[in-house]
Amino acid sequence: MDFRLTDDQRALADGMRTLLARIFDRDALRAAVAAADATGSKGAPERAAMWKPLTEAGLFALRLPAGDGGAGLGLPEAVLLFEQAGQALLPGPLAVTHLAVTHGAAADGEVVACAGQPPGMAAYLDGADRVVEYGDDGWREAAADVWDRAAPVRSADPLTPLHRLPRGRLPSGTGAARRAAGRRPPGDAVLLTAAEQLGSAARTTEMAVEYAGQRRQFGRPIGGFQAVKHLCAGMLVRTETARAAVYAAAVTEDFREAAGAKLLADEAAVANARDCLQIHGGMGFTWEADVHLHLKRAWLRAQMWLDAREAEEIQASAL
Amino acid sequence: MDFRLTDDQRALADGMRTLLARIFDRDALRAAVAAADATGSKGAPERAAMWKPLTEAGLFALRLPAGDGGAGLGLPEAVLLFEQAGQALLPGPLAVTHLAVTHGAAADGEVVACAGQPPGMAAYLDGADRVVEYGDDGWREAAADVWDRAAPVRSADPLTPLHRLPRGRLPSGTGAARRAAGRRPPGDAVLLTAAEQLGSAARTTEMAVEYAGQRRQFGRPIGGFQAVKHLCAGMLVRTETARAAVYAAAVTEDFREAAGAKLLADEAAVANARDCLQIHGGMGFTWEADVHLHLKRAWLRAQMWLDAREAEEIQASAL
Amino acid sequence: MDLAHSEEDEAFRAELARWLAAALPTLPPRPDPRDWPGRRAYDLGWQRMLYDAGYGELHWTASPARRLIFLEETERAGAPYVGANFVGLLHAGPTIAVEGAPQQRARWLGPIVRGEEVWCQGFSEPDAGSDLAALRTRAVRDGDAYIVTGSKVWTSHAEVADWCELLVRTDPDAPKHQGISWLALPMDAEGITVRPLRTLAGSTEFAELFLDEVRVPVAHRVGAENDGWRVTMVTLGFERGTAFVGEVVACRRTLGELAREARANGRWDDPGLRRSLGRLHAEFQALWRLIQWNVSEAQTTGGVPGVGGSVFKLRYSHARQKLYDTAAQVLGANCLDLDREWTRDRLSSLSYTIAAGTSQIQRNIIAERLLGLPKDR
Amino acid sequence: MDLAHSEEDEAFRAELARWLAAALPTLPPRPDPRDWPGRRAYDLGWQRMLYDAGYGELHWTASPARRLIFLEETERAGAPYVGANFVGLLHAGPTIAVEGAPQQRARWLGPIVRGEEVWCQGFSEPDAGSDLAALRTRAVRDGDAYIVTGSKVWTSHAEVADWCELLVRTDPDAPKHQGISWLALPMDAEGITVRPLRTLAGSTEFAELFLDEVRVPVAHRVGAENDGWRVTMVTLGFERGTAFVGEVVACRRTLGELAREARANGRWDDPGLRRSLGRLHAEFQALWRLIQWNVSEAQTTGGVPGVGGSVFKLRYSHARQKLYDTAAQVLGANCLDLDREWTRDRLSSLSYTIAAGTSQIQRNIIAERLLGLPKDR
Repeated sequence: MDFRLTDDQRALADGMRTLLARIFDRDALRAAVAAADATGSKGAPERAAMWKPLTEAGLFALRLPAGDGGAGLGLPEAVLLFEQAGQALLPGPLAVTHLAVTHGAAADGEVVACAGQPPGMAAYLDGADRVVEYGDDGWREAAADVWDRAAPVRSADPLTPLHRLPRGRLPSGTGAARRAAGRRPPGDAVLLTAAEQLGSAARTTEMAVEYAGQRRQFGRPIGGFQAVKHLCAGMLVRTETARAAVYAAAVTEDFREAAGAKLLADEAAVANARDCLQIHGGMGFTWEADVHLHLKRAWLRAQMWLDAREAEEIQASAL
Repeated sequence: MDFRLTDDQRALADGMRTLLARIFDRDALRAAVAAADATGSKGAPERAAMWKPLTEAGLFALRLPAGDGGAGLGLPEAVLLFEQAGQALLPGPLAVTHLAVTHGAAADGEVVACAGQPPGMAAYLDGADRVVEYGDDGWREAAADVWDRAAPVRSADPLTPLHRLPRGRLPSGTGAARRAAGRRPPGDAVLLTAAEQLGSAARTTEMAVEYAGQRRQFGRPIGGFQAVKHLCAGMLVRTETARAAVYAAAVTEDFREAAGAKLLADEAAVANARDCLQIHGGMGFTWEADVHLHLKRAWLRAQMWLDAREAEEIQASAL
Repeated sequence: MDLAHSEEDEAFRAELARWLAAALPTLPPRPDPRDWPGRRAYDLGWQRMLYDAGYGELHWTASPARRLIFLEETERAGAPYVGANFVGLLHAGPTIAVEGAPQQRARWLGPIVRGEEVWCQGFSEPDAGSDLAALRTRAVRDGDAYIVTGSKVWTSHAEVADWCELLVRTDPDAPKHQGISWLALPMDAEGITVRPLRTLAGSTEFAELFLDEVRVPVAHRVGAENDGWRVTMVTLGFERGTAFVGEVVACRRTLGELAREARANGRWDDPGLRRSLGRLHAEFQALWRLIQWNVSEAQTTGGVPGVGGSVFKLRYSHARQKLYDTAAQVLGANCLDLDREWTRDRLSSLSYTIAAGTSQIQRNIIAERLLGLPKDR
Repeated sequence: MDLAHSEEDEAFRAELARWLAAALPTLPPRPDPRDWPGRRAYDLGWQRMLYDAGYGELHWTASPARRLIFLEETERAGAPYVGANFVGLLHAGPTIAVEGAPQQRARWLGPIVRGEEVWCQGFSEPDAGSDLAALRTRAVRDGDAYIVTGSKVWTSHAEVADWCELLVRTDPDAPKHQGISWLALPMDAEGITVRPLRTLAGSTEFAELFLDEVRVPVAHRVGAENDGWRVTMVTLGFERGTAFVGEVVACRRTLGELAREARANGRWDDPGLRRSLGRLHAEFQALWRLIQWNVSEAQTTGGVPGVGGSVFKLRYSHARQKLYDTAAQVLGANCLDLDREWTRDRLSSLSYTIAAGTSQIQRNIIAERLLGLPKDR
């Protein structure tokens, strides 16, 4: 037993970080927000600038065998990459595309949206090459008319355009219908979403600590006040506990452990973004600060695949 | 509208405080704890030293009309007295005796225990002159064999001796049976228990502030550290919010408002005792500190008449 | 302990309710939130109607009990809130009424209560947020005027305001609390630049204010020179103590709506969620009682709210955030839809634990001023 | 990221399980908690059995992975915990093993692992709790001995201990962290008074220790004179990093028992309570993974746990208090019955956020040492 990252895993995460710094730095993030703002959050991810390099870096085909054009890596490696994506607030249907490619429902290089996630909705429908859904028999193509019948929703997260699916025409294997039937969401989808939450929680911790060290009030950095210090300490504790849970679930590939990891990662991402906002004070309440982008994305992801109530019930069923 | 205490109400509360300082100061409190300790919490309240002066002060007959030997006062005045009792950790079946006298189920001067509170149990059974219960038709005498059939419980609160009532022989109008039948506990019982919780919450706030001002660590009073200051501020906020709720429910005599007041007062008493203990550090963990007596009593009262779940459901039913 | 209203107050309530029932249907349609001139005209028009009916300056002249009745009835009837008149009626007006010279009261109070002039607030600065007294906007005496240079932030309704209650530093050498003055700045003066400030909710309720050698007559100073901090504390007392009354009434209405929505979408059957709503009901009931308590206590201090306002403000701002977090549970994935009112309210509520003194500052105030614990150092 | 154990480690686990299955039934009955000599004999006897079977000094010599397996299997099998050997095996022993001179290791380590000598801890003082470095117990050099005078508090098992790991001030003029030394105090020395300290749980696990001119040979000092604070940090690292492993396993068993009780008394049907139990399951699962993480990370630092232990300690102590608050909900009014194990555990758990560094101190450590925020001043 050695829970530490291997050198290869460390190098993989570093590589992703370097790639994201190149293709999606803070300027690119704010440009994407401004563009989405101008179009009412209807923009699809910039293919040339983003999807192509991510595809080339192997984000989507990571877990396909080398013979099938993949990297032959596992869930722990995927978790490390999606954690970096969460750190950077990288937009686009990343996890869904990765899952569709992994499970043979799409070709590498396509942009894939998922009908029914968040429940009753679909994210990134415009600009997707393909729409999939998760049903009794696993991942499959969604009905062809899903584009025509979906209505745009004014999305709380400016970088995640949403459509509402018509009532009664919900893909059978997703959302409320699936839950009513007691069916489980796919464990790797749950876990990769948790990994993105983990990355966001880690990033807002960094942002809070950085701001607390710079911002001066009452003649000293606010990070010297216990009230602020202890908020930051709490953020780190949430992040590191969620990290242990998410990484372990990637190793064990246990569904229930993945559900528990998402419960903790959802909480870490939302609570850390809230604390980060509080530490930023009025500045955190502005559109120009990045804090709100983390919070809104964290709220969105907390609704994906499993919400807290469902995750808790799954845990209880283990007792 | 003037929510402030009248001069008479202020004088009444002051009088009770003075009386308690005389008949139940800290030495008396610790002596009572030591005595209960020696007998395994079996002791009844000292009649001569306590019950007589309380009776003479009108605590039990307060709300009886002057013609019936009472003071003809109302629920607000009763709340003020029971708040003082909670401050002082005054032991004995105070509220039950007051209620039994008020509603004609006992004579002033008697010591009255209640079967079924906490649910399935009876407090202060030994030494009681009379045992009552609250049923469909209000307060009434409990079955005569209640003494014989009850088994002593090792009580978490050293000053509140408990007995467990035989299963299936629960007085029909109390505890689980009453709840199953959807019947309400008496609003004044709920409210006077909340008033005791309020007094305890106010007292632990005082204790915490006092200790934080005296105890020095790292070269200064611990009350100068924000972590401690903010805990104390939170305690005051809980206390004053609960106070507004309890006092208002005494004025309106509305059952639902009393239930909401108990919800907030229970929380204030328990959370404040916890924070007080934390501020006292290791000292708060000792038997000699009074903090644990407040916490244990607060836990006990939180089980009386309405627990949090029930109180919340009652609130929800108003929506 | 008396929560009953006098016969006169109940008569006032009945008359107000009658008047509201007649007046509200005559109001023009509410303008789009982004139509600033439209909103100004709407809010001033409503204030003029109140004034004509005799309710114009009630916010700061009526008895506390009557004021509560006014806020309760107007909110219940769905009447407009103070809107653009927020600073004039609830901050600057009360301050001038208490601290202003007779000619100042005559000049400024009338236009506020008659719905003729809009005020905004110029307190916070980019580097003076929680540490408000560290403000650096300079006012240098030049004959019968101050020359003011600096910048302000979080100025609401600045784009349509006629006046700004402005805190400036008149003595840069004095200890920070002792060199501040309170000025009434005419917003049409030369040298003022207003830049809208966009919040995370996407709206531009606020602005940044840049002041470049703006002349303000010395006669526009309220209170003595360098005594502005004390004057400010009076204003903040009003802000923290009573500015939230209407909002608590609104929160209680929201709770009822949440319960209806939860019953409609089936989530009411989840006892965890149902009990959360029940707990919030007890919470806002208690907050309403706490307002009545504070307002009654303020009678002892001549109507000026005390630091007890910090107790209310702290509890209320967290309760309101909890309310919208619970609303999100009721909505499920629909909480991601910005066209749901509660989603927008949830975003706005993120400022409650920051604006008008962060929760951390409120806890300091409570610990130091109410509990007597040592000051931060 | 590898959570699988090596074949050798799995063989170790299997062998240990076999041994436990055979050994546990041969243990004498557990003595009454108030029977101190009985408890000493029982705990030392169990340690001797472990020693004879080759598991004696595993706590501080085996690989982290093997140690986790040991703690997991013994707890699962319901074996006794370290008991009176707590300080010897988990604090003083590891410290001497790392910091002691060869003859010190030879003198003290053997009797600890063979179950012959009991140690207690003399760190905290009445006026030096969170501010441990402010300790005032004086040690004045007199030839080849120190003369020690002062008092200690929260000394566990003092009544039956042979040795006490004692922090003393050897240089009263140095800055507070630089005048401390670490001594091994023989508990039979003259001038020692032990007074039992009763906790709110009613038990007397702890004692106060009064030292009146007690002679301690200079040879009993571990580490250099005045270098005791550094030595202490090593001890506290062990305490915070790894002392709770067995307890987490025990908490997970408790959760299972709570679920059984809730199913039996019907409260399992309350989704709010059921989900609270579910959340605790995720919480303790994550805490177990966090232990594995910290233990793996410690390999980088030669087995000495880092300040990451504070992250675990903070989260764990609150989770465990939450566990017993939830137990009280499962019990209902029965949570008032001291004969219910969880009621007693709930009382004991009140110390978790205080002992071994309060939660406030842990947050300071995390903020200052892990996040680099400014020190308190």
